Amino acid sequence: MKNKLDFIDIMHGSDGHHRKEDPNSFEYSYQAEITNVYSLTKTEKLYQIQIADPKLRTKFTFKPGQFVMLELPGIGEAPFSISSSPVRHGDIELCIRGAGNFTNFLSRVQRGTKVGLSGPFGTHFPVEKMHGQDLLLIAGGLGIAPLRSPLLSVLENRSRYGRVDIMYGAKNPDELLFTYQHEEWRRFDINLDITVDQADKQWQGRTGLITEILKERIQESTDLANNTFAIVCGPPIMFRFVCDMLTQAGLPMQKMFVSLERRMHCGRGKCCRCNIGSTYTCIDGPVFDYWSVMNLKEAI
Amino acid sequence: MKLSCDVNVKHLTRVEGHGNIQIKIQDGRVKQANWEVVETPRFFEAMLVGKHWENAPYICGRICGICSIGHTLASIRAVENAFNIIPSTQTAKLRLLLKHMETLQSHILHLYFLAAPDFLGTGSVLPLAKSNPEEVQRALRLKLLANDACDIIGGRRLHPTRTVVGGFTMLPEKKQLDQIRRRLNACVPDLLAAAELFKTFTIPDFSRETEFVSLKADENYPFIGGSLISTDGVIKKEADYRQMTNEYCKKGFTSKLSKLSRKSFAVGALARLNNNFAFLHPTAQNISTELGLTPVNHNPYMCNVAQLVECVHIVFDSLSLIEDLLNSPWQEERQPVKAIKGKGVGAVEVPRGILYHYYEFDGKGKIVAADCVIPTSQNHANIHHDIQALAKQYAESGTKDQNIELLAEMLVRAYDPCISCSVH
Amino acid sequence: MIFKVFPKKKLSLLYELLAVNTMVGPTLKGKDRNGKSLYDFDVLYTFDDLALDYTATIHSAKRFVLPYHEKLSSFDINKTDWKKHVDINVYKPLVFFGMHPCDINALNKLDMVLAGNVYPNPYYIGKRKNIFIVGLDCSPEPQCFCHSMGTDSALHGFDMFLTDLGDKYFVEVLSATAFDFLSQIKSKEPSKKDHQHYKQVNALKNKNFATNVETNDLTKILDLEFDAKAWDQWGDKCLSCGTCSNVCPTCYCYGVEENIDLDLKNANKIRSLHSCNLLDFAKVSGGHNFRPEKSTRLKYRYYHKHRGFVEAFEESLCVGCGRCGQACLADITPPEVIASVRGKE
Amino acid sequence: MDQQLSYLGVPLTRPKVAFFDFTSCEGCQLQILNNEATLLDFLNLVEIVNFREGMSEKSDNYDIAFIEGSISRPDEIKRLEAIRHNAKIVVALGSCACFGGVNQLKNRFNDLNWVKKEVYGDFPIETIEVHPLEKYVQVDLKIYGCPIKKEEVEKIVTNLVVGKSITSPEYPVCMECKANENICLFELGEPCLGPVTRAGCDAWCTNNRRGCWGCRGPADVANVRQLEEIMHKYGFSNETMLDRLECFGGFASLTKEIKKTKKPAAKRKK
Ligand SMILES: Cc1cc2nc3c(=O)[nH]c(=O)nc-3n(C[C@H](O)[C@H](O)[C@H](O)COP(=O)(O)OP(=O)(O)OC[C@H]3O[C@@H](n4cnc5c(N)ncnc54)[C@H](O)[C@@H]3O)c2cc1C
Ligand code: SF4
Ligand code: SF4
Ligand code: SF4
Repeated sequence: MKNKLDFIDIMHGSDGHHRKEDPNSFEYSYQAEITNVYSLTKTEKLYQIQIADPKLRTKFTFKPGQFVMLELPGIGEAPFSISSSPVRHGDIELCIRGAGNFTNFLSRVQRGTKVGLSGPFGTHFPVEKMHGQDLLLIAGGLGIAPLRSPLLSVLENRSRYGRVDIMYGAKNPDELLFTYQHEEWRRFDINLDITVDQADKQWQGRTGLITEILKERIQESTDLANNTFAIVCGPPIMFRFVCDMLTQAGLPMQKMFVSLERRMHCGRGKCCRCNIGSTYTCIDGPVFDYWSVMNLKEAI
Repeated sequence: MKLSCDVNVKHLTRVEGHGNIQIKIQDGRVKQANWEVVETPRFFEAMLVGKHWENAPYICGRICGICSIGHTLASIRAVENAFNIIPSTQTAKLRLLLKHMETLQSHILHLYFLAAPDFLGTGSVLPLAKSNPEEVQRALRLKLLANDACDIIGGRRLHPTRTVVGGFTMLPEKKQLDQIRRRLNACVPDLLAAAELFKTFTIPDFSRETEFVSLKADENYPFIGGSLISTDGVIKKEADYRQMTNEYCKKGFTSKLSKLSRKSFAVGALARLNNNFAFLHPTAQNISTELGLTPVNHNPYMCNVAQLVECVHIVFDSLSLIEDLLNSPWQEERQPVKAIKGKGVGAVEVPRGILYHYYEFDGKGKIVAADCVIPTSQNHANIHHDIQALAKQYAESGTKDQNIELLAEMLVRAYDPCISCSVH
Repeated sequence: MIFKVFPKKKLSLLYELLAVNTMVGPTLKGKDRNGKSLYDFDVLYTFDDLALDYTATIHSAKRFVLPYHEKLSSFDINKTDWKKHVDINVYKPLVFFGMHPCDINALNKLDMVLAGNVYPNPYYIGKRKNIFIVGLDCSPEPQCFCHSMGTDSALHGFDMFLTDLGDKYFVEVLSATAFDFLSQIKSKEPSKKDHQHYKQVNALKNKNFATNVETNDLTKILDLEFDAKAWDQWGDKCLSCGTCSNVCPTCYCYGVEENIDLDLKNANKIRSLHSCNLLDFAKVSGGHNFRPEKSTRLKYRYYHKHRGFVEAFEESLCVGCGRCGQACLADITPPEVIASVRGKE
Repeated sequence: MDQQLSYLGVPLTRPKVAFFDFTSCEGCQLQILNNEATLLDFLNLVEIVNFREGMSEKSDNYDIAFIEGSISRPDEIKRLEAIRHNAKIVVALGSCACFGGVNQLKNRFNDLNWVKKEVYGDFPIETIEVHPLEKYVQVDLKIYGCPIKKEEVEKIVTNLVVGKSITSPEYPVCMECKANENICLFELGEPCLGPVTRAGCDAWCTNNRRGCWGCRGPADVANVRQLEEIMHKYGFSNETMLDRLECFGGFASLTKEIKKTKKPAAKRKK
């Protein structure tokens, strides 16, 4: 029958609109495995996730600040910032807080469980653009998860940057993440300041808000306006305070970077759930410079 | 050896609603033998007062979860009778088909899930599911078919959505009806196999002279409307149902009770069959005879068998109803309703017996008074007297007290009582 | 573009030729309480099912390319290992007979997002590529404002497009397949007079638009009026029911739900269209809701359609079909909302 | 059947489940038995230890208590409290348990004696104002509907076993109704509570061209004030709207407000 229309099989036919072999194609994912799980605090765990196929693993590259979608069948799929250094390619670390269905179930699975991984998605912290400049890396709470990737990247390329200050605050000592690495980060050429809002008996370090440390740092600074970049990760009220302080101190808004969070179902600019005003967090973000954030309606 | 025992069953299981059995026998003398109904009353008849007519079928369907379709249809019929609405033949056929499917699913539920475990000596259908999965699959298949048919015709198997005064909000697609027809045809062997299973069960040997009340057959085995009849020779019009039910209250029962020519009477599958045996489909009649059930049978345990026989009848009757429906084009589904001042009664045979709804309306279509008489409430007194007779029979002949407890439970279950419905 | 004409009575022949495929088109669904005909798109079994004189349909054509619920994938689970099966749920081509320009344009807009070069959506593309569209001209209904949105005529996105010239149809032919079908019914080249007639018909249509929306500088005005009182007033009325998005031919936001079978051996993932007017649209785990008020959600719908999309694709995500306003029980219509935000009640 | 349950390698426990009923039609329990196709899988997932409507064995050792029905007599309060004491999770099953259901319609007379007399005459009968479970004990989870949807129950049970959270849709029935491409009943001249009622039933009634009566109670945003306007616009009386709003008790707090301005339910003198 001539009048029967030709069926166009986009998945298998020559009209290969859809590149099946690309794991980032819509609804596809890399097969990956949880190779290790470390408990960091009561609610956060660090997951080492490795892409199963060694070839794809080396091909998987990302920039600090980008995120992946992680999937468990029947449980869910959710976005997470990559927490490890970009040199490790498809063998990544995610620092995840048990907050809902997916994240809570994830905290119960064993090593060796298969997961679906897609990404990397989204914009990144422009660490190359920051070469030669002083850096302020500021994290509050779980904000250290997205910050750890640029942080490690900076440490690995320490000589390319000027002065580096890391400021990290948590509510109390129990909630501090990556404590086992703090000593590593506290190098002669790095200023690491850790503060908690509320100390406990064992706590020897600083107590108080992160903005107090920042105030001291700003006072030491000579030329914030021209020689400094900042990456600020944390809850909106925290980065807003920090960024406003820095702005007042003269740091241009477009030299500060933040990572925003919105509800997401696809990570690929399709589900429309992550829009801020009318900007997609998954494609146009999650990393934005502060100037753009200030110009986005309902961003904070 | 003369029997002494103390049976105290609180909240009888595998029945719908809450009832207790108490039997006390000392040295072969029955001290006490009671059926008690402790269900919480819901006051549907009061709730309706002041409500607009369209609430009646919607709210009254919620009297019972098992026979919500029957209640809805009885309620609709009462409203239609009050407003002088005569349903079209198409509507009448669809309603009967819907009614049939509800009866089928309710009977199967009762036979397999509630009654059969007793005959098999288990506490529930679960062990049967392990030992005889095909039997259970067969029951599930029949139930699923009936339930799916209810969904297709009534919109929902429980608390139907499409049934309204005047007709239906929406009609099924013909191809859906055709599917039901095919599945009904395919289920005939399942039913015959069920009959075989029931042949292996020992029906307790007990009987008591009883008056049986049901709708009276004109041309067909009756389910919706018509006159009322009893084996003691009483015949009444639908509108005079009160002369048939004579409700009264009694201590120990939150439900009302009924009586007619004697101190109690029975309604249900056995009553229908006893009154209208000649109108059953021939295959159903044969099976009935094979299973030792011919009218008038006074063994209440035979109610189980009567239900099975009705299932067979229903399947064949449904097939011919579907045939008719498929052979004529769909007409308008719903007639307009105009409320007038008046009263109406709707009598419908639901799985457990004859059900009456009665409403009185003011000129604006508001309900002034309502009355619902439920089959199980008509049966309660009879159950009570059956238990007394049973206790007496076994007290004298002597049996173990577990036996008598089981026999009493089985007796109550044979009526397939819907207790929550009887206390509405 | 190639133009053809054929006599009206040949339409059923064209339909029959196409009907070896699954046919979809406008059909009569019943009458409303005032006796007005209600139409919707549905599968057609005979030519008589087709209601070509249809006014607007209640729902748009989007479900044929973007179903309300769609299974994205299923999983076989075996302890810590599992297998994922992806099925884009399209197996055969479909003929859509009688689509108005607004709906064709709506598909073109959906193409921009769903078939665009960032992560194209194969579920959509598979269906979209397998629809043969016969477009059909229309006459404006009171609620239509497609003229304002520039979507009253379709330039691409269909196979052939029919314009009613009284006793014949004037056809725009866009695909070779359409050309082949037309040659089977022996269509002719249009004459000068046909051209003339065609232009008249279109001119007449243009005159008949009763509703207009001023789109000049709308993106900027929306930003300027971000805090306008009007949003609260409309928000007060909104039922947060999502009806507007469901009937909208271009709303495509969705949510995903994962389900596990009772036997714990299989699972699946269902995508369901959502609406930005629903309460949980921007809720994240932990309970924070980025848009808890009715007014901010409603505002966002307009922002996405009339500002964000324009910014990204230089045209609005609204085709002016008027369906959302018709379907909204709270009588919230885009022309009124936009006028009030502009400050002209 | 008895082997250890697990999902994705995570060991799960089969919860011990009990079903109880209070003042109700027992239809919601029946819906569980109505799971013909999946009943056996369901039974593999949980261990049913108490189900009076379906089995004789009973035990007071259970994790999850599914409770149907509302509370309408003092002895029910005691029984309910005992169940709460035994159970780790109390699930209110259906509109009666969640809101009082149709049973609460008798409350609208504010006169229990009249109500008793209307049905039982002078025969003594015990009853109190009808209330949902929540009035007396803490309820951990609500499954809405009159009747409940079996698919919903299955999903909830699976989620409970796996440890996923259980949420009902926050949006109203219209969302599901429109996704099913129904013609709006208001257009057809029928009143409907779809715009304010919590979804999750997949528009069960409106799919069948029957207006929604609000059995699942109010959606998280229930714009009842706007509903009033809609009802008036389409020519329906306040009474028609109230009949529906008050039918299952879910809108009790809202109807009270609307009623304040209107006269109370008519009673008949006996
Ligand atoms: C770009 C980005 C990076 C993130 N990085 C991290 C990280 O490094 N570590 C971490 O612990 N968390 C991170 N989150 C938050 C994390 O995605 C949520 O905690 C997670 O989605 C919760 O999923 P759930 O299924 O456990 O919760 P549920 O509440 O059950 O959520 C159900 C679904 O809603 C969506 N959702 C809910 N909350 C969020 C949210 N906050 N963000 C996005 N989608 C959401 C998801 O699709 C999720 O599957 C990030 C979020 C974004 C957007
Ligand atoms: S705008 Fe109208 S249709 Fe849309 S969500 Fe609000 S009330 Fe519903
Ligand atoms: S029929 Fe009811 S639920 Fe459906 S759209 Fe209309 S109002 Fe909403
Ligand atoms: S449509 Fe309304 S009344 Fe019907 S089941 Fe759903 S919530 Fe209940």
